[in-house]
This record gives sequence, C-alpha cells and structure tokens, in this order.
Amino acid sequence: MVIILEYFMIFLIVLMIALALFAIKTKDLLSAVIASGFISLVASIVYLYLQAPDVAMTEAAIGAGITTLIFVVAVRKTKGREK
Amino acid sequence: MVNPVVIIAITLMAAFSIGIFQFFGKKFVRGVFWLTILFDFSAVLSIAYGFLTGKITKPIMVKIGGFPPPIGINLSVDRFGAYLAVVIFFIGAMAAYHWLNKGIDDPEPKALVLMLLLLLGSTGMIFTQDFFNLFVFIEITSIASYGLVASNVDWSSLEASFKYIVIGSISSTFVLLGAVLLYKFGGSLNMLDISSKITPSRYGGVLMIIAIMFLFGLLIELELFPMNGWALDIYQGANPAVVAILAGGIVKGFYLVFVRSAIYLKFPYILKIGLIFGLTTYLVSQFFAWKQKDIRRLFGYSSVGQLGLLVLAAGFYVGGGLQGIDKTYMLLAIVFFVLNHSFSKSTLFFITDLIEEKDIEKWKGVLKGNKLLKTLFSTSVLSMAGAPPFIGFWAKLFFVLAIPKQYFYVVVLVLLGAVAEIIYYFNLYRITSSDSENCFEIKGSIVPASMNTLVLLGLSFLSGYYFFLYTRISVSTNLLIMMGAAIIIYIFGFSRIFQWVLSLGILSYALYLFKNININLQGFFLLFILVGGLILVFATYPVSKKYSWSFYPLLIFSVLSMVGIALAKEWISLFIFWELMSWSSYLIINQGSKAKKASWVYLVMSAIGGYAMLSGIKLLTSGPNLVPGFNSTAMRYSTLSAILIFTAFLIKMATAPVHIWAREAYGESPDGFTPILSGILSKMGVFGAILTVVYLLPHTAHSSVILYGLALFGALTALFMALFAAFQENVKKVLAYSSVSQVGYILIGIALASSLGYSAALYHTVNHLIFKGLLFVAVAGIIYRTGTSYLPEMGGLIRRMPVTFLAFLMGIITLAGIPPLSGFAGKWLLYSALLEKKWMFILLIAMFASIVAFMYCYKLLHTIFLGQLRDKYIKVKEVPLPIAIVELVLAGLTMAVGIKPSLILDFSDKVVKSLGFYGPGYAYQGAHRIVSKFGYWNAYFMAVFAIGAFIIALVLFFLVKAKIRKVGQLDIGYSGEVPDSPESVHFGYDLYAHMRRAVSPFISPIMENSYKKVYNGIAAFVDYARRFYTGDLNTYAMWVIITLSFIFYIFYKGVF
Amino acid sequence: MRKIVAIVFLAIIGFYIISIFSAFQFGDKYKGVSEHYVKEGIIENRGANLVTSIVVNYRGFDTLGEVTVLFLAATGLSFLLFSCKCEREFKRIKSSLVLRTATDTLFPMILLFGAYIFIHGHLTPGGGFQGGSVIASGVMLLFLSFRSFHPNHKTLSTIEVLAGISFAGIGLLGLVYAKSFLANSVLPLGQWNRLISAGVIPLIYIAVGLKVGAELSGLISDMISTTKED
Amino acid sequence: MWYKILYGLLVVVGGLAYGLLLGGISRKITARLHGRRGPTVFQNYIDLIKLIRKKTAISHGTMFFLAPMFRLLGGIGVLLLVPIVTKSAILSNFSFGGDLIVVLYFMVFGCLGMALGAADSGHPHSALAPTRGLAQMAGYELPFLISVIGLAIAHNTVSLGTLVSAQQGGILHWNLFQYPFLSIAGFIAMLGMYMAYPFSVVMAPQEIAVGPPTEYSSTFLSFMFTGRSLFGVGKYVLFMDLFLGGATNLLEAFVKTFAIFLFVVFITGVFPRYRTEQAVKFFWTYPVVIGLIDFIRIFIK
Amino acid sequence: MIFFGASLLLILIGLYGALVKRNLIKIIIGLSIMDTGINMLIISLGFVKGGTAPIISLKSLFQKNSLLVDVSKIVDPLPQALVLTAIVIGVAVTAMALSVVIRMYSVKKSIEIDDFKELKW
Repeated sequence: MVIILEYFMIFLIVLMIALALFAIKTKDLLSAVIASGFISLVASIVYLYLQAPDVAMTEAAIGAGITTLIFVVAVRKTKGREK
Repeated sequence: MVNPVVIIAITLMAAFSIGIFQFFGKKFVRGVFWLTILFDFSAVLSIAYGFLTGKITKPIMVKIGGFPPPIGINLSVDRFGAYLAVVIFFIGAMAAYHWLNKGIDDPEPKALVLMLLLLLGSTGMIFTQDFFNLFVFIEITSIASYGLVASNVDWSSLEASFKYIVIGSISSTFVLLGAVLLYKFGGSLNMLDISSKITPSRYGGVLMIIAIMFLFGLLIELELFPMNGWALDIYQGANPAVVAILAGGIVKGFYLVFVRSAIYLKFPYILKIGLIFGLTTYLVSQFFAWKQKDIRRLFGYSSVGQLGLLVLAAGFYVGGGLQGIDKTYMLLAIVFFVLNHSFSKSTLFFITDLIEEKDIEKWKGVLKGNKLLKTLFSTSVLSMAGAPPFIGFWAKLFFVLAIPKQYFYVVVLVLLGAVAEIIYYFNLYRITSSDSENCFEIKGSIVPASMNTLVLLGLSFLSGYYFFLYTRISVSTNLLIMMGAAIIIYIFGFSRIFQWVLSLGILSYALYLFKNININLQGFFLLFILVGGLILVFATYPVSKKYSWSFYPLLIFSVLSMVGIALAKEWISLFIFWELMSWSSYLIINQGSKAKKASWVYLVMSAIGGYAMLSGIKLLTSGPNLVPGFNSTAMRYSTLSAILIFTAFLIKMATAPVHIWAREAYGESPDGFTPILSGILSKMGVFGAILTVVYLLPHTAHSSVILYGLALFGALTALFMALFAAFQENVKKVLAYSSVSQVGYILIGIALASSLGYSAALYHTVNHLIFKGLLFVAVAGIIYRTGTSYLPEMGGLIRRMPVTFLAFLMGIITLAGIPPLSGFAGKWLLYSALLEKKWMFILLIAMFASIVAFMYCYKLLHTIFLGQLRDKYIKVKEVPLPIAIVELVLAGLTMAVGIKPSLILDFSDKVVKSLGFYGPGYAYQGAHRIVSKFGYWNAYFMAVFAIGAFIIALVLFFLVKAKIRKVGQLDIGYSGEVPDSPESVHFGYDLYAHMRRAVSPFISPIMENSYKKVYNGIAAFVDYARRFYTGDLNTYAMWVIITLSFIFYIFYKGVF
Repeated sequence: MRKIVAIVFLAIIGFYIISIFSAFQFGDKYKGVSEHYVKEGIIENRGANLVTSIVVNYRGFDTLGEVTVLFLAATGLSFLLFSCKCEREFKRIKSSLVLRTATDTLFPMILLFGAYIFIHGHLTPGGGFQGGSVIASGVMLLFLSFRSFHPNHKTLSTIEVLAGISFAGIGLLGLVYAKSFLANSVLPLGQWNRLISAGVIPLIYIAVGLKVGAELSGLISDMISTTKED
Repeated sequence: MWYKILYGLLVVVGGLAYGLLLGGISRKITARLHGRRGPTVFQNYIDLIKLIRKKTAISHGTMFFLAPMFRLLGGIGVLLLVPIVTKSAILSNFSFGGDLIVVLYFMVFGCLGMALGAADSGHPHSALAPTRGLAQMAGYELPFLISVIGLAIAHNTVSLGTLVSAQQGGILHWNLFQYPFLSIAGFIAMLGMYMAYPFSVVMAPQEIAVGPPTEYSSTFLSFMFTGRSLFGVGKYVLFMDLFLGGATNLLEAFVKTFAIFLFVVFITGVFPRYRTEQAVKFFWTYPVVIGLIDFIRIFIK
Repeated sequence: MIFFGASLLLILIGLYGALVKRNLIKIIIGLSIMDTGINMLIISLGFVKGGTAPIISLKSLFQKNSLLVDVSKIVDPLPQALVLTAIVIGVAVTAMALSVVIRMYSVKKSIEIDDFKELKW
C-alpha cells in the first residue's frame, strides 16, 4: 500500500513537471493557464501525502481555484495567444 | 512613547476602514488618512526622540501574542529603525501631500490606502525581528508599490510596474526560500535566535548558500548594478510622488533590513559584496548618468549610485574590521548618507513633478523665475553632490575618513565617482540656471519640497555639528557665526546697498577680531584675505545689481571660508573650508550670464582638486590620528599624498596642465567677483602650496624632483599664459590669462623653497592682489559703463575716464614689472632667488615670460583707452565712485610699495622666519634698499631716479617751449584724408596677427582640446555602455540570475 | 541564445541549491520552536489544529500581514483597473439552465460549507483562508451562471472593513488586557477540542474568513467586470 | 651725491652728441653702400635743431603729450644706469649692485611710453607699429636673455660693474671669447633691438611714414629723436660691458662702442627685411640654438 | 528526496519561463509555477517520515493537558503555517500582475514584451 502510494507520488510528480513544461511551452495561453491550475491541484494531493491537509485545502481552493479563475479572466480580456 | 505595534495596528485599522469612509466622501477619507499619518509620525517621532535624548537606550522589544521571542513573533525597534521610520513617515506624508495637491485620478481613497499600507509595510519591515514576518512585510511593501508605481497617468508606468512585479517576485522568492531554510537550519525564525546559533565557522557548509539566497533577495531590492534596470525604469516611468517615497524612504528600509540581516547572519563576505557590487554600482551609475536625457532617469541613476555607496559603506561597517572611532565614523557616514539622499532626492523628484517636463534640455532656464524653487533645487542638488556645508558633504567626509587605509583604492574610486556625480548634476544645474525664453509654471504645491529642504538644512547643521564633535576639530566659532551672518545678508536681499554695507561690516568686524594675529604664514594670509577682501568688496556695489540676491551672501561666505582656510590647524579642516570656498565661488561664478559652462568646468576641476586633496589627506592619516595636523609625520605614502594635495592647489592656481578652467571662469564670472577670484581666491592655492612644500615635502623621498617640476610648471605657466593672453579679444580673458601667468611666478617662488624664494612669492602674492585687483576692478567699472567686455569695441576711453586710465596705467606698469612701481621688486627678488639656486632654465623662461607679457600689457592699454573713441561712448561717464576710490587706493598702494617695498617685505620676513628659515636671504638697508648676495636694489633711489629723469625731460621740454595745438580725434595724417568714423581707423582687433602666425603651433589649445577629448570620449563610451539597460524584462531577469550564479560561484567554497 | 544562457545559469543555481539538500535529510526530525508548538500548542491554546494555533496565535502577526496583502491586492487591483474615469459595464449573457439551477441550490450550501470551514478552523483542517476562498468560489459560481450578476460593493466593503477592524481590534484588546498585541487571553481558553474553545482563535478566523471571502469576491468581480472602454 | 646728478647731465649731453653723430655716420655709410652720396654726418644735428625750432606742435591728448617724455626718460635712464667707464666715480654713472635686471626692464619703459603716445594719436599705423615692435621684442629677447642669464650665472652676479671687472686682464677674458656662442646670440639679438635692417619692420620707413612717431612732429618728434639717440648709445655701452670687457677709460669706451656700431651698420646695409613673424621665428631658432650651447655648458659647470 | 528535486525543478522551470518567455501572461504563469515549487519545497522540508498531520483531535493523543504521542510522529506544523501565508501572498501578487497586464493590454492591445521597451537606457 505504502509502495503503491509512493509510486503514485512519483507519478504525480512526473505529471507536475510535465504539466509545468507544457505550461511553459504551449502557445495557447488558456491551455497554459489550465495546466498551471492542474499543477496546483496535483500539488494539493501531494500536500495531503505530506500530511499537510490545511495547505492542501488552501492550495486547492486558492491555487487551483481562484488563481486559475483570474488567469482565465485575464487571458480572455487580453484575447491572448502567444506569438 | 507609543508601543510600536500600536502604530501598525492603528494604521491597519485606518487602512481597512477607508473602505467604509469612502462612501461618505473624499474629505472623510483624507481626514482619516491624515490623522493616521499624523499619529504614526508623532508616535515614531516620540520613540526616536527617546533614543536621541538617551531616555531609551536598549532596543524596544515587543512580544506579539505574549510569547517570548523564539516562539512568537516579536518586534524590535532599535535606534536606527526608529530614526528611519521617522524619515519614512515624513517623506511619505510629504509625498502624499504633494500627490493630493496634484490631483489623484478617480479612485483616490484606494490610492491613499495603498500609500498608508506602503508606509506600514516598510515600517513593519524595519521593526520586525522575524525572518518570515519580514517576508510578509516585504510583500506588503512591494504590492503596495506595484500598485502605486502603475498609477501614473503616463502608461509607461505600467511597464515599469510590471517589470518591478516580475523582478520583485523573484526577489521575494529568494527571501522566502532563505527564510524557510534558515528556519530549517536554526530551528526558529527569530533573527536573534538564529544569530546565536551561527558561528563564522559554520559558513563552510550550506549556511553560505542559505545566507546568500536570503541576502540576495534583499540585494535585488537594493538595486545593485547588473540587476537594477527595473529600478531605473521605475524612476523614469512612475509617478514622481511615488518615486520620491520609494527612493526616499522605502529603499532605505530595505537597506536597513539588509544590513541588519547581514549582521544577524554574521555573513562573512559582506565587505566583498560591498566592494564588488556596491562600488561597481556606484561608479557605473555615476557615469551612465552623464548623457541621460530624461531627468527622472538621471535622478534614478543617482539614487542607484547612492545605494551602491551605502552598500559599500555597510560592507565596511559590518565586515571591514573597523573599530572604535572608525566604526563610529562609518556609522555616521551611513546615517548621513541615508538622510541626505532621502530628503534631497525626494525634493528633486517633487520638483520634477512640479515642472512636468522630462527632457533635460527643456529644463533650460527653469529656475530663472522662481526664487524659492531655485533655492530648493540648488540646495538639494548641492547636498546630493556633496557640497559643504550640506549633509552630503559630511557623509562623504566621514566615509572617506573611516575607510581603512589599505583600501585606499576604494577612496580613490569613490571620489572619482563623486566627480562624475558632480559632472552630471551640475550639467543639469547649468541647464536649469541658464537664460531662456521658456516660461514655466509650477503645477502643484511647493510645500512638500520646501519642508523637505527645511529639514535638510536642519540636518546639515546638525551633521556639521556632529562632525566637529566627533573629529574634535576646532574651528573658530566667531568665523562660523560670521558665516551664519551671510544668511542674514541673504534675507536683506531686497536692498542691495544694505547688503553691501552689511558685508563690509562683517569683513571689518573680522579684521577687528583678528587684528592681533601673529604674523606667521596663517596670519599673513588672514590679513591678506581680509584687507584685500574689504577693498575689493567695497568696489562691488555698483556692479552687484546685475546679480541675484545671493551674490553678497555667497561673496562673504567665500571670503570667510578663505579665512577658515587660513585659520585651519589640520589638513582636514583646511579641506572643509577649501570645499566651502570652491562651492561658494562656483555659485557666484555661475551667476554670470554667460558663465554657465565656464563655471561648470571650474567646478569640475575644483572637485577633482578637492577630492585629490582629500585622498592625499586620507593617506596622511594613521591609526587613531584621523585628522592629521600640518606637522603630521605619517610618512609612508607621503610622496603620493604630497602630489595629490598639490593637485588641489595647482588647480586652484590654474597652472599649466590644469589651467583650462581659468580663462572662461575669470572671463565670464560676475565683474564684482573677478577681482576677488584673481586677487585672493587663487592665492589660497599659493597658501596651500607653501604649506605643502614646508610641511609635507621635506618628508618625501623625491622632494627635489617635485620642486623642480613645480618650478617648471610655474615657469611654463608664466610663459604660455602670457602668450595666450596676447591673443584674447575679451578684456577679462586677457586679464584671466595674465592672472594665471603671474601666479606661475609665485609658484616658481614657492618651488624654490628658499627663504628668498618665499619672500618673492609672498611679496608677489600681495603685489598681484594690488595690481590685478586694480585692473579687474577698473575693468568692472569700464564694463559697467560701456556694457561690453569685447576689446575691439572699446577704444579712446582715456578721454572719458582719465582717472581710471591713470590707475590702469599704474596697474599695467606694475604688472609689467617696470621700475619704479612695486612690480619690479617682486621680479628682482624672484630672479635673485633663481640665481641663488642656479636654476638657469627656469630663470630664462621666467624672464622671457615677462617680456612676452608686454604684448598683452600694451594691448590692454591700447585697445581700451587709446586710439579712437567710438561715437556711442561719447557720453560715457567716469567709473562709479566706489570703483574709482578703490582704483585710486590700489594705485596709491602700488606707488607706496614701489618706493618702500618694506611695506610688504616686513610682513613676509616674519612669515619666512616663522617657517623655520633664519632669514629672508636678503638684508635691508633702510626700508627701501634690499641687498642679496647678487647685488642690491634700492627702490627709493630708483623712484627718485625715475622722477628725476622725468623732471629733466620735462624741463628740457619747457626750455624749448613750442606752441601746442590740440587737434580733434579724427584729425590725423591719414593719407591726406580725414576719416569719417572712428571705427574705420581704430586698430583694435587681432593686434598680434603677425605674432600669431609665428607661434601658431604653441597657442593652439592643446590642453583644452585634450581635456575635451577625454571628456567626450568617456561621455561617448558611457552613452553607449548604458545601453546595457535594454528595457527588456527578460534581460533584466536574466541578469538577476547571472548575478546570483556569480555570487554563488565566488563565495561558495563547496560542500562537495 | 537567450534560452541557452537561461538554462546554463539556472543549472548553475540549481547545482548550488541541490547542495543544501545534502544537509537536510528528507523526512528528518525537526527541532527548535516547532517542538514547542507541538508540545505546548494545545496546552497554551486549546486548539486541536496546531497549524491554526500557529497561524492565528503564535504567528498571528503574519496572518494580519497576510490579510493585509490580500486586502492590498484587492484594493490595488480595483485601483488599477478603474483608475480611468469610466463607468463599469456588465455584459448580459445568458448561461445554461443547468448551471443556473445548480447554482441556485449549490450557492447557499457552498456559503455554509465555507462558514463551517472557518468556524471549525481550530479543530479541523482549514480555516479562514480556506473558508474564505470557498465562499469566494461560490461567488465565482454566481458569476458563471448569472453573467449579469454583480455583488453589492458596499456590502462587500462593509463586511471586509468590519472583519478587518475586528481582527486588528482583537489584537489591540489583547494589548489592553494582556499587555501584548494579539495575546490570546481576552476570552477564556475553554476545553480542548470543543467548538467554543481556544480563546480568540475562532473569532479571528471568522473575521479572516469573512474578510478573505469578501476580498476575493470583490477581486473576482473587479476582474470580471469591464469598463466601457473595452 | 649731487655732483653725480650734474655729471649725469653731462653724460646725457655727451651721449646725445655721440648718438646723433653715430646716427649720421650710419646714414652716410648706408647711403654709400647703396651707391648714394647720402647726407652729411651732421645731418642729425641739423634735423634736431630744425625740429626744436618749429613753432607749433600738434597734440592728440594727454598720453600723446606725455609719450615723448617717457621716451626721453627711458633713454636717459638706460644711459645713466650702465657704467660707461667702470670704476670711474663719474662715468660709471648710476650703476649699482643689481643694475643688470633694472636695465633690462628700464629699456622697456621708454618703448612702452612711446607706444602709448603713438596709440593715443588715433592713427592706426602708429598703433600697428608698437604691436610689431613688441612681437619682435618677444623674438629677440629670448636669445638676449640666454646670453645675459648665461653671463650672470657664469659670473655669479647681476651687477654690470662686477661683470666688467670679471673680464679684466686681457682680451681673452672678454666674454666674447670666453663665451663666444653666448656673444653671438647676444649680438644677433642686438640687431633686433636696434630694429636695424633685417629686422626693421617696426619702423618700416617705406610703408608707414616713420613708424610709431607717425603723428608726431616738431618738438615732440625732437624729443623722441633725442631719446632714441640716447637709448642707442646706452645699448652700445651695455653690450660693451657685457661682451667686450667694458671700458677702463673714455677712449676705450668710444672705440668699443664704435666697433659695435660699425658691426651693426654693416650688417644693416647688407640684408633685406624680414616680416615680423619671420623675424620672430628667426630669433627663436638660430641664435637660441647657438646661445644654448654655451648656456648648457654653464649649466653643467 | 524526490520532493526536493521536484520542487527545485518546478522553481527552475518557473524561473525559466520568466527569463525566456516574451508573453506577459506566460511570465506570470512561470512565476506562479515557481511559487508552487517553493511551497512544495517548504512543505517537504517540514515532513517527518511516518508522521501524522499536526491536528490533534483524537482523544487518544491528548489527555489531561499532556501530549501522548511522540513529538517526532507529528509533522512540523510551522512550515505549513508559513505556506498558508505564502500561497495567499502568491495569489495576491498574481492578481496584481494580471491587473497590470490587463491595463497594459488596454493601452497597446498587445501583451508581448517587445511592445513594452519604452523605458530603457
């Protein structure tokens, strides 16, 4: 069980880094924003594993929720794609 | 005293409550805002006052939540935190006032909230003693400034704000990382607690990386060199009110936090950071600012430079191994630097907002109209550039004195930077003070700038007091009081005659005070200055009306600072008064309508000289003896220090390689001041040179070489300046070169370092005052009457101004050294002295120079007074009475001295004896017969002989009495024609065209051109180099990262 | 070019930072103040959630600052976005029926949930920030379903202000009663693991929750609402 | 003391007579060299008397009026300051211990006076001439100073009397032979000083009437004439004292000064005229280089 | 250990985004990724192997004013408290940055860095 959890964590971490790279690489700003939101979400799971439920909640609510929202709003307002 | 946490709580509550008050209207919001600021300010002021008076001695510790320090967060308000908080709140209030008067855009309550929280954040940052809490307050400060920076109407402020956000985020990331890792390292976040767990030996390991990360975060905020592009952009783009508070207050908060953190972390390489980053930042920004066209960015460069200097000072303070008084000095230097920069720079930014003009070139003539604005601007600029007696000067002085001697190169580099600073600041001042048609109105309130300046003045006074208190230098209180009286003269600016009388009164009083002074070198010069000053100031009244209110105060100030030089007992006090003299004379020269460029050159050269002197003095200091007296014998560097100190005096004397300022500065300075500049001020160089030769050179290894070199400089100066003078077409410029040329003779006399040489030098010093004062005063009168100083436009004035002509003729005869007037005795003594030393080549050049001098002597007489009188001057009157009186007095003096040289030589003998020479090298027989071993000179006989010969000629003339018929001016034998206009037959332009053809290679302004080339070269280089700041955000961020890697690389000696 | 330089220097920095990790073993024991927090936290504060104890009490000053930061961001944002003298404009676009119906039912529950989180901050995971952001996400939902929705700014500000003032006020009360700002001795500490316990911690967290909720809602509404200019 | 003044007057009168005579001889010789008959050697006396006897004199102003006085004073001064016959109580005149430097400066006195008067006349040409003169002076003074300073250093004195007594004891003790290069430089400078022919651009008879005294006539001119003659004699004596060992009696003085005079006159007759800048350049090159040879020799010694 | 590495990588990737990307929003995304990385690093620093969350709500853990569980079995609560603050601050900064970007867009209708190089030299 513990081992499975650790492998899962490794998977999550790889996922985070992949998402981060995607967020930096992609030309579509909206995708980048969503990806970075996902990073926060994944991070909050990691925080749970690291015995930090408070932080996990905050990260999920603020990092993944509010931040993503304001990013999306900003992207829409700037009608942006990266050149 | 108020609990510091209450300040934070109240401010926060006020900021929060503005959200409700905004519904009631702007007035409520403003009321809340001002009440809060008032409360905060008085609260921090009460704490600071407690520290200042010694009521509070230990830092105030505030436990928050009732937990003892490592457990809970605690605030600690120490002395400097309290002082800085006062400064921040004061400047914050001023900035807010300024901004409100200017009119904030629509959501004003929100702006005020941001402002309040900005002040709160920086106060918290200073007060807190917890690393993480520090991060929180840094974030509060940063976010508030992001918002405020972006608030300018100009959209480029957004760009600046964005850059700031990105770099600020990176910076706070490192601070956060550092704080957390410090917690991991030390088990707590409390600064003291962590500090107690750190020993320098632990820096071998990861602690280095952690400390570097934490401090690096703060270093970014300190705008150090490779990573300060964003800061400059903020200075340029943001609202000046915001910039004023950022530069004037907030950054200082970051600085204090940085220093404190470095102390707590016991960071071992703080000095290296100072030397690498601080010094580089300082130098680079001082030079990059040269060609800056945007005034705010210019001030930005200056701010950044000051921060670099502060970081350097902190490096020395924390890690320089300073002890005892040195450490105190450095601390005072830092405090003064901070105060100076805060108040001056915020004033300057306010003023940029009042004028609303960004391009420097468009600032032309800004200061012409408004006296108050001019005062504010000048005060700030002067203080920023380190002019005495403003606080910036004392800061720089303390700083230089405190630097350990093995870091002499730092002194040199810092002073180099200071020169660069003066160059661009006074380029700006030159532009702003020049004449222009431009019309400016002041948009906004001038109150904040005035308040700032008032505080600055108060602080300057205090800092000067502290300087003398700590260095234990004694100055004459009388002198300082009299200098203070110059301010009173300023107040009475509405009445010129009152100012004049008051000035004369002060000088007479000074003379009365010092009437019993010993005639040694100092006493001699003291009397020389005061008597000469009195005579020459007497003549200024008629011409003074052309110049501003500050003419007389500055005049008295400069004369009294010369007195200060003469009274100085240590090198350092000599330096202080020297700088006072240079700056006040600069300000006077700058009042000449065409003198802007000239005075700038004068100032820059003076600054180079002054700072060379300071670094030379620095070399003389040794151990606890920080302020060497003249007899100091710290001899390790004394050859170099003697040369450095000499540089200052040579520049003031304007001898050969450093003469470039003289022509224009003499030529364009106010007519009332030129006699003093030439007659007295340049003699302070003589005074200093004698001091150096007597007290310093005997200890050096190469004194004979130096002396011969000096004599050669002197001789070449005498020769070439006399030659140049012949080709000038402006009367004052002719006299300018003549002055310099004469000072060359004096220098030869000094360099001889023999009793005869000193006698010659001192005699000629006084004599030069007499005849050059006479000539310049007469010229001032002539210019006053005719309105021109251009020689070819004059001519024939003998018919209108016979008295002036007579006096002028006397002056010229004395100048040319023709017996029987007083000029010859000086020449005779000098030549005897040279013969005695057998310096044949110097003698040859000196004598030849005096022959060459005849050319311009004749030119002056001819083109001004002789030849054809122009029609437009037919109704010109004799010069005004005060000038005529002075002319006659001086003419009388030259005759009296010519017949009886002992009038001067009695004094100079005493001086020569007091300098340790047994006799003057000549003997008297009577008061007029001087005997040296090469022969003798009988002035009395010569006068009688000349007069006798004249009588013989006259008698012969009347024996053959013929009928003399006076004819008209145009009635000349002109090829059988009578010319119809005086202009067509007056020979006044380019008198020595033939000579010019002969000597053309020698009179091309080689030196001037090479100085110009060097200046232009540097300027072009820095103009190109400042493209380093590409304006590209990515690049800025990249430099941050590169710097961090660099710091890691140089400081981290690996755990691997 | 820029990329290569960036990678090189980032690698250098990474290389040096990695060296730190040799000193701090992952999952190591800790020492220092945290020991105190864990050992004495419950005794001193009666709050079951140690993180809350730290956030609100031991390091309550940080939290005050944090609230201020959020407040600043909200203020700064509206200051920036509406600094020109333009009217705000709200576009009216209808969203799907499902969303609207769901919102109708979900919104009160979300509010309730948020309130629960911050009221129970001293007992369970979560607290003012989490609760506040949950409330804000409820508001966000309103925005999504009713595009024309805009919250009453006066109400929001009033809540915000009152919450903020009460936070700082509680701190000052501590100063009055216990001579220490934010001291947890205004109210009796009560019993461990009860709703009404831990002194002022729940009060502060309620204030924080309300303030954060109001601020984030305001922030979102400011972001979403546009000016006529656009 | 008073008898000295009396003798001084005598010297002045004698000097004047001698000077006028030399002037006449010079004119005669020059004329002969040119193949003309020329005026009689007493022509200058005639001219002087003629000028004095003119009834009216035109004046342009105070300085114009005073200039001839200055000129005359300069002439008298120079003549009286140089010892004609050394160790003679009378004919050593008013020479004293430091007279060399005084003479150097006093020589300018008269020139300056004349220049001022000329300028006061308002005539452009008479103003032009002094500028030429001053420029040329700057030219010839350099070699002259080289030789004077060289001699002063070599003999360790600035007294003409001492210089002369140092040259006593045979012809080889003369500075002319002791320091030949200095002497050459000095004599070349002397040519310039006399504004004699290669360097005569100051007076420039062809272009500008009579140079500085353009506007002068009658009595004024007579004074200038007198001054110039005295001045000339003074300078011959000075050079005699400097290079030719001075004179122990009046005859020797006459012979030596006449020799110098002849030298000047013959050179004058041969060379064409330089422009000002050419003259200056000439003075600053050849005589300086020549003079410096001895100068450096003394310097090293 | 892997968490350290992951957080460091996130930080560096975020920084890389800020250093290289020419789009303003992309830069902010980079910064927010960097924030996440930092937060994760702090949490991992506070982790204790085999520890439980710092919430002592079970009766078995706390009785009669004394802690029954071994201190080393509870993860470090302080970093968590710090991260709470850091997250909120992060969102605040992001919001500020985005609002500046929105304003910049309204001025120049562009969010590319190349259009914002007015302030320089």
